[in-house]
Amino acid sequence: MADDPAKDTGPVAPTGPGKTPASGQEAAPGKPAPPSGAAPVATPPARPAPKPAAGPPPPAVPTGPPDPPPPEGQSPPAFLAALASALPGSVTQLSYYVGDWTVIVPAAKILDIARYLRDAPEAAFDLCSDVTVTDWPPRPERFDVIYVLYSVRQRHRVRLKTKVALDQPVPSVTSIWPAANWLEREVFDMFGVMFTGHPDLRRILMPEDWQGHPQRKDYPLEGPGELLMENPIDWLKLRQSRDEADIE
Amino acid sequence: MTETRAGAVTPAVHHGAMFDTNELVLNMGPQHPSTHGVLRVVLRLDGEKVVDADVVIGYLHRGIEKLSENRNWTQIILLTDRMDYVAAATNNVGYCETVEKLLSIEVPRRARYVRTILCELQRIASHCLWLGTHAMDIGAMTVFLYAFRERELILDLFEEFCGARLTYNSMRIGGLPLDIPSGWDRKVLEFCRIMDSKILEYEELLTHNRIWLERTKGIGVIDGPEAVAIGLSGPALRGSGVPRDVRKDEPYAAYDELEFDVPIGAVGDTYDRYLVRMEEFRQSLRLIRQATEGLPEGPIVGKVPRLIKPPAGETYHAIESPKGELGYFIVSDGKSTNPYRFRVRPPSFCNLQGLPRLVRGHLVADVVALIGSLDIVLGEVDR
Amino acid sequence: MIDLFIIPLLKIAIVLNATLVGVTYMVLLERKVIAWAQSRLGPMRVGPHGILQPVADALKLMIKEDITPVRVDRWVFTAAPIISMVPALIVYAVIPFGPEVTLFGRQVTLYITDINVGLLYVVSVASVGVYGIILAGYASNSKYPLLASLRASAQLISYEVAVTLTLVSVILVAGTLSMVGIVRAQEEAGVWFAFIQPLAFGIFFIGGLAETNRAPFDLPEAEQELTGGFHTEYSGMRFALFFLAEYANVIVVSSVATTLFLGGWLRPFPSVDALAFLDIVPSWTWFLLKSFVFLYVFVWIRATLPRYRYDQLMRLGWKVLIPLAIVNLVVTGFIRLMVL
Amino acid sequence: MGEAIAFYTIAAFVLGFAVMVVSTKDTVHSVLFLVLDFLAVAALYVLLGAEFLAAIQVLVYAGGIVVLYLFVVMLVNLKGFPEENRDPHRRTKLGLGLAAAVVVELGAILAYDYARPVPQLADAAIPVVGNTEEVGWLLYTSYLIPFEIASMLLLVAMIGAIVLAKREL
Repeated sequence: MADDPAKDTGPVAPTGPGKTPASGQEAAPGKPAPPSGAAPVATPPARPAPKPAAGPPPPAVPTGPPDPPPPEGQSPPAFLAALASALPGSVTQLSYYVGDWTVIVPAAKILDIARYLRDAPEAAFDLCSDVTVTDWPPRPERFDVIYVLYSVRQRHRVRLKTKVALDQPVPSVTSIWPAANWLEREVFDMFGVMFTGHPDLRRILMPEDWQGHPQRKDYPLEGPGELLMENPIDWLKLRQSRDEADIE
Repeated sequence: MTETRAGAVTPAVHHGAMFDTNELVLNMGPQHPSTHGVLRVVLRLDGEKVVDADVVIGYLHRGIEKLSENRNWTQIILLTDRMDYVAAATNNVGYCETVEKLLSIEVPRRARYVRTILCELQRIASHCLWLGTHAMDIGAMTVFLYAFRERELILDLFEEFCGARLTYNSMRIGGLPLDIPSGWDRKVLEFCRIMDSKILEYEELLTHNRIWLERTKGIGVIDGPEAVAIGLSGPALRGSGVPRDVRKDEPYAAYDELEFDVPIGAVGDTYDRYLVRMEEFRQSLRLIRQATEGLPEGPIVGKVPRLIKPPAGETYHAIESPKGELGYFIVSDGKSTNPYRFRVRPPSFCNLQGLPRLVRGHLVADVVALIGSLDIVLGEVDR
Repeated sequence: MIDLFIIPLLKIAIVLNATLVGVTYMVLLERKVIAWAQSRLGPMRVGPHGILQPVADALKLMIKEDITPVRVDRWVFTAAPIISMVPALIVYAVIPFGPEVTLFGRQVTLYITDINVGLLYVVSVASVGVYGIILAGYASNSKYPLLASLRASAQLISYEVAVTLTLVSVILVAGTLSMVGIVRAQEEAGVWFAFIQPLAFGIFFIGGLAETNRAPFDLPEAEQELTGGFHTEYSGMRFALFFLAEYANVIVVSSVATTLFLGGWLRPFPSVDALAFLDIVPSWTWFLLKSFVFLYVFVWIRATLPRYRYDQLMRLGWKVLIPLAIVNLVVTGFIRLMVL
Repeated sequence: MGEAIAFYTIAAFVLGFAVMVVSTKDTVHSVLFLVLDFLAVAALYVLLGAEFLAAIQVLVYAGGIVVLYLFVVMLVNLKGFPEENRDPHRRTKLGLGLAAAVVVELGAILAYDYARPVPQLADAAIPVVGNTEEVGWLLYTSYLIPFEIASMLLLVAMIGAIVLAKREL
């Protein structure tokens, strides 16, 4: 049922550089990306996008998760207080939602915080479960880099979150949690977030010669990506003629 | 690696082939009988000894994460089937529970029990497949067919429950699509009875088999802290003696109401990982028996809104899939009917990451044993 | 004239054809026995209970496209399957299927020839068979076959030592190298050599498994590791030759083991007169029956055991079997010296 | 008559294969011709009634030693860069020298033959049973010392090989 809107808004093309409708909000910051970004946000020539899934951009583009502060009476676990006092300025914000604690931290301090969280006995986060990214294109610091940590000894979880801009590199935590190696590679592959100090930052899931980072929100969902990115009107015409050919 | 297999052994390369200062590069996969799918491992060999390994994945990448951002919440259940396709029901459960967490829905007790039964059946099915292929990789082909014989019984049970044998799509957000068929619980118990003796049969063929011991003992030894550090989870981690099991540590479904033990290994070699999984067969049967016998009556679906549209927020929820910690990180923007971000923490992916560490210094034959002992499913690694 | 040419030629033709048919049915036997072990049915479609399956297999392999990869060493690539097949077949020249029998009023021996170095002939011909595998691996110009051929040659050379040493013990006991002579010696001794030389028998059997690349020593063609090993690049009839050679070798090892250790064509307990009624059964039947038992055990082992690893295999060969074989030989020699 | 035909045919094969061994470009082919050569020599032995020797020839040379040659040839790159040498005719000269040596040897043998008639090889003292026994008898009586020296040499070579191969031991 959610696919129904897909049919009328169809291609992502209208959100391309040519127009700036209300929904183009999402793509608008996406387009300036290639010139400034380290990795060009262009799909490879003559290679189809991963899936021809025609999905619409959300009706109104959100600028980030709410990150609600902990409710009254919900005191953060001890290690978070200890973290804030041990490394001043390391906790930008604390958030609590459906039972999960999230700490928003500055990207520059991520290594110190990671080391502290791993080594402090009351924290003891020895397992880096996951490293992932959420892309919020309208925001200047568009990527939320999220580290899902777990302590095997203490049996508790926390999420670290840091916000980075498009071409802002993040220090790699592979030296602290070797488990982050492939996870960071995947993030690099899918979002183009650079990790400094990563031993082997290559693409992992996409082919080596792939262009662009497919899980960014402004990555086209269908069609010959280059044409779509460069000249959406032509792409629309092509698509229309193809559809007509199908009907006949 | 740009070297192709055909061009690999020109006489000029021969020279490098076997002399200890030079190494032979062997491209194992993506088409290889024992890489369990389209995994490619580029081995640098000194003789038959593995000097280093590079794991190349992505041949089965279907973009499920991206795809899910453009499907509505219910449609995604079907996509999760395609990740770990030998344990589809577990994926369904993990996803549905994550969304339920976002929606703060209470799932009825009966549904949680049935989920537990399905998850554990699925664990047995997955372990059967693991046992069969692992034993096959080491050359014991009979175990493979025995294990598949029993897996067949589980698939029959699933077929009766949801009509499908591999990709079940057997969960709904808030509960189950339908109640269990009448008499199904009896058949499950009957299966448990059969399985009890079959496990003995497998163990008879392998556990004390001299060759099996020689092939698995001391292969790919990894101690607990290091296993945690390189991100192993599930039986691969428990084989190293770390008692980490999401079912115990962060109970979901009905695991907090049921009794079971978490087997752990002592040394952290391939044999320990094997023993852990063999014991998990028994623990799963124990769980299934308890859940089936104590199956509560009641509704099977909780209070789910007609249009599923979780409030804006994000959450991470992990369950214990047969391979390890299967986590879902889902972000909802509260406005659309699609998730804003859908991220899977695939256990196979994270376990496979440890392969180069495990194979270093072992022989080519051990590489296949180790791939088997990590129990990966490429559908999940590549997503 | 008849004795010199026609009868030997007839015998050769019969033995060769019987061997080839036997080999194809050995494949069927293996498939069936393994299927039963694995609670399956095995081939069922071609003929009743799949009895014509070998015919279908042979037909398929013969009409299949025979691919020669581009960068192989053509001559060697073509010669390799032949080199592995021929030794497996010519060994039958000295295998005694039975003693002399009277057929159409003519004394006919149930073996092609009986040379006085028969056993040595078997060993030396078998040692040439290894070239097929080495050359296949080399000529394929591909890495998996290369690794496999290295494994194969190391394996065959090591196990040949152990097997040959056990044969020497048998020779010491029998006092002859002739295959027929060895069976006669067992007849005279009134006991199968398997009971006199149990250790040699065991070592010979294990070594035989290893020399024929059978499970659990099937490393050169370890499908799960080396994707088929030395015959990775082969297809069609050339592949079939390797395949047949393996089974022909299995039959050779079974026949040789039967001859050396299980009294060849002799009935069970040849010295017990109470069992003399068993002599009604033709002698060659005993031979075939005993060989069949070996074949069955070969298949049974394949269905049961995992595969050894290369270094473990070499360790078993050099550190266990060869020392045991030497000890066995020395003890045998010593006893022999005492007795004489 | 038939024996003579067989002898000359086989001898032609022996020589032909020997020529192929030295003239083939591909080293592996060369080794293969060596195997064929050994097999042909074994055939000669059979013709002479020395079955034991023939079997041993096949077992040891064709089946054992040449396999090792093949190993070495397959593993070592023989298509490397041409050797640098100032004298391009170095090998030709060496070959001529060796050929001359062989001719001199043959001449010496012929001369020796003329000078002294061949002694009867089969000593009446040896209890002749079959040629296997005969070989064994000779080997452990008349030729005991060369035999033992040869086995000593092999032992030394083996230990040396193990020491070389197992450096890290």
